[in-house]
Amino acid sequence: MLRAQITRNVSLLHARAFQTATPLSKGAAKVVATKKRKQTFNPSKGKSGEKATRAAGSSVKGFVHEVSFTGYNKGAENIAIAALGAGALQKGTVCAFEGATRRDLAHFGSFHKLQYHELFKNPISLVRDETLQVDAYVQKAVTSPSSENVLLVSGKGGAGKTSLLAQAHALALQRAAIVLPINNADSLVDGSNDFLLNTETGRYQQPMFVKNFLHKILCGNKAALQALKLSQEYVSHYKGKQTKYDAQTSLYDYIKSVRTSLDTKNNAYFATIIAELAKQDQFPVFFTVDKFSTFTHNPYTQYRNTENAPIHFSDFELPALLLDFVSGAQSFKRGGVILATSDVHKRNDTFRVMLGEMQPRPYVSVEEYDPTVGQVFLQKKVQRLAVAPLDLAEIRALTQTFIAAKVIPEKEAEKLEDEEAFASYVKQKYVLSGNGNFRELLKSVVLFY
Amino acid sequence: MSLFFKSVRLLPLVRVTQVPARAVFAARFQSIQPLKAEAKVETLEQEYDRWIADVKAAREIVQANPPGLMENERLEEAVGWKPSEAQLEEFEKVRELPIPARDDPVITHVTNMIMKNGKKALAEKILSRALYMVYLKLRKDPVEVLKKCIEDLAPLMVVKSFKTGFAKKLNVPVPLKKRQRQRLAISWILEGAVKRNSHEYAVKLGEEIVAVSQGRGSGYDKRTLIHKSSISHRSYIKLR
Amino acid sequence: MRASFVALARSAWKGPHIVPLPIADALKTGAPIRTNSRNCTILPQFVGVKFQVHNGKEYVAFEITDEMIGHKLGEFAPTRKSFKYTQTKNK
Amino acid sequence: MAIHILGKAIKGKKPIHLGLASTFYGIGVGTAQKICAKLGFYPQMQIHQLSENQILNITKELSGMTIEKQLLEETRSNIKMKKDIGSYAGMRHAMGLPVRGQKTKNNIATARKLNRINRKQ
Repeated sequence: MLRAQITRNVSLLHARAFQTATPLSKGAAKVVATKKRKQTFNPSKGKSGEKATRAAGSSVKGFVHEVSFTGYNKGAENIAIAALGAGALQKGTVCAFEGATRRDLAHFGSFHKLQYHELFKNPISLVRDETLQVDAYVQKAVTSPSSENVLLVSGKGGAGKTSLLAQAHALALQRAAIVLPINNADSLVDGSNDFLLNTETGRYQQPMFVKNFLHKILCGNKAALQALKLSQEYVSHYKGKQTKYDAQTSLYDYIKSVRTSLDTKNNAYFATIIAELAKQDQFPVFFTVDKFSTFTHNPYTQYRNTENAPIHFSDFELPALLLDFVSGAQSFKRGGVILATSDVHKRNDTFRVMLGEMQPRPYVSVEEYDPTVGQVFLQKKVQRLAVAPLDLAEIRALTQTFIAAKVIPEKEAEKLEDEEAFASYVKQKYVLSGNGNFRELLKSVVLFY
Repeated sequence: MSLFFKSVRLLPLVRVTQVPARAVFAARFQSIQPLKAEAKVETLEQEYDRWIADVKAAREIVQANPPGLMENERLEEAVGWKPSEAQLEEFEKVRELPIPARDDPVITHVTNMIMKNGKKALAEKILSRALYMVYLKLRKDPVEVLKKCIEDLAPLMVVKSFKTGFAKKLNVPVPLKKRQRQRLAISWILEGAVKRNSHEYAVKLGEEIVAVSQGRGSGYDKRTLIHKSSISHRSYIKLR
Repeated sequence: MRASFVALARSAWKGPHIVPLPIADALKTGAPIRTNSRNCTILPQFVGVKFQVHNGKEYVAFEITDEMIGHKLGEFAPTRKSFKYTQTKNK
Repeated sequence: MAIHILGKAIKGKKPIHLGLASTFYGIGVGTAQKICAKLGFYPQMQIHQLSENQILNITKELSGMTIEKQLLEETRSNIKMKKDIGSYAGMRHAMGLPVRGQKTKNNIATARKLNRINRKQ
């Protein structure tokens, strides 16, 4: 037995050794002789003074960044998927964002990291009941004032709220609407942008955020904004220079010019842009906010005033404007406001009042119930849309797309063919379906090893 | 993924071998009333007698059915539940459906070698992220890629030194078993990954696996070194 | 003396802890005041008075200066003696 | 890129309040946040984003406070005063032992390190 093993291995060894015989490098010998060092995941620790020799050509990014922003989708399998909204929406079909829609949505930031879009050539999305509802909502909103069309999307973490918002963007763009997307309301209040007190309005401005926001609006709605003309003359002052914009200037040119000359001392132009959009009747306008529940989570921002007291979010211009559009104090002539909640935020009284689950209790702290937000949702009739877990047919449709794109290996795909076994499998909690959760389903397919 | 299979294994279908002897004679013990303060000595003695008799009876049951040998019917009787035919059938069907369960021996081996301080969940996360990166870069089944890498990289023999009893040592090439070969290959991949340039280990590992699959890993040098020394010592191999 | 120590140690409405002592006499005659009340707060009127404060065994003598105001009398009469090793018992 | 404030270098990548707190003796995170709020810096602003003017403003704020050498000297003089009037606390400082009634059977490393007449920073 042993003899047979030795002879076999030795003969193999000869074959191998000659195939890969390369001159022995110094580095290899050194590595063999390295001391045993302390076990740790952190490369900076336990190195025993020796600095790691860095291999060339590798990335310095972390997993999330590497996976999301390296363009791995270019290597993906070509599969035939219809574009979203090409023809009538059919429930249970998987669609793709393609061409101009995809480009605009990318500008809006509708595709988020860790949504595993790199698996496919184009980002895909599933047409669900909720999509049809949003479609009907957009259809209606295109013809009525935005104050009548406030939609609140809620649901568990990973249920597909953000994906639904991306679909809403696409559906709105297809109806030649202008979209104003705030895809992370957290960044308005977490202190990551600069702020400045506007002494005229008594509210704080956020020039850096506004500048980026205008950039998104410009890139994503180019055609519509180019077709819009200013309703009146404007004069901007920047570094002692005066610029006049007459009534024939397109809104696109106006925003572009004003955005680049945004002075930290004066970004009041933003108000004029919103006013222009509110005045016109040519295009419907949709204001969308993801993670809107950040305002209910903690009404006080991370920002502090000169007395070192935290500032309420409604003291900031953009959040206040947002609240105006939700309450109907301001309104676009045609269009709507779409808000999506986030699961990471607290389910306090404000949150539940916003969802229409309860009436406010009188004697609770501001952290628990903040009337600024609460009153708006108590007085305003808001359409509420709860995103449901995926059902069997939907999981089947997604799984088939994964199989077609060879995301699920063929070997495994065979096992999923039997319909009955598949159904039974999906029923199991946390197995394939992730209990009907979009994110868990993706994870179970992608990170299953 | 594996949670489901764990839970299925926990079901009292076929695998349970322990006898819950306690369950069998629990009913007898229920007959014993708690002692009252005014109880007479005779009744106390009667209680003792009954108790000893119970213990004897229980001992007989256990001796007749030693633990571990009791049949499943007895257990089902005690638990009071039996799976239906349909349930058994469904179980058989679903059991054959491990969408990649973590029961692959190679994957388990790699996970265990990545693991530090018993943090298995972290090791699993690192490996699955690394394999996802391999999939994205190569668009092939990453598990197969990893297995092939390990197979390619693994040395066939190592030189071991034996004491002869005199002054001299004998360096004899020794064949490696499959798991030993695997272990060396994995450790070289992990070492190569540490030297890469990212702040996240999963990314480094993914890149290293891709490099090894393309024949670029630093482990190949080590393998060649070992193989060369094996060849140079081949005269010491004793073929009995 | 930092004000906060006084403020933190005792409620403000109580004022300082006062023990009836013959301060006026002592100032006149210059005779030391022998006392056992170690917890008596030193007031501004005490400055210049000589005290003999009990430390549990004997009376420690010291004179009150400006900087001592706000402290307690006991702080200036240590109660413990540091241990010193001696070769013989007779020493 | 480091920025120099009152002759001390602070790493550019640090948030301002943490940079100030870790650099100056006598300034903690709370005090640093107060300074930032007063001067209108946003919470996640970093040291390298400071303009010349803003650095001057920080310097102005800091120079009005008792920090660094000044604070250390004040502390030392307080301890010395206690020793000079012959109080118990001063005596314990001189002996390098705990001042506020802690036990000394074991664990008095901090007291040994800090409780001196000429206290170190």
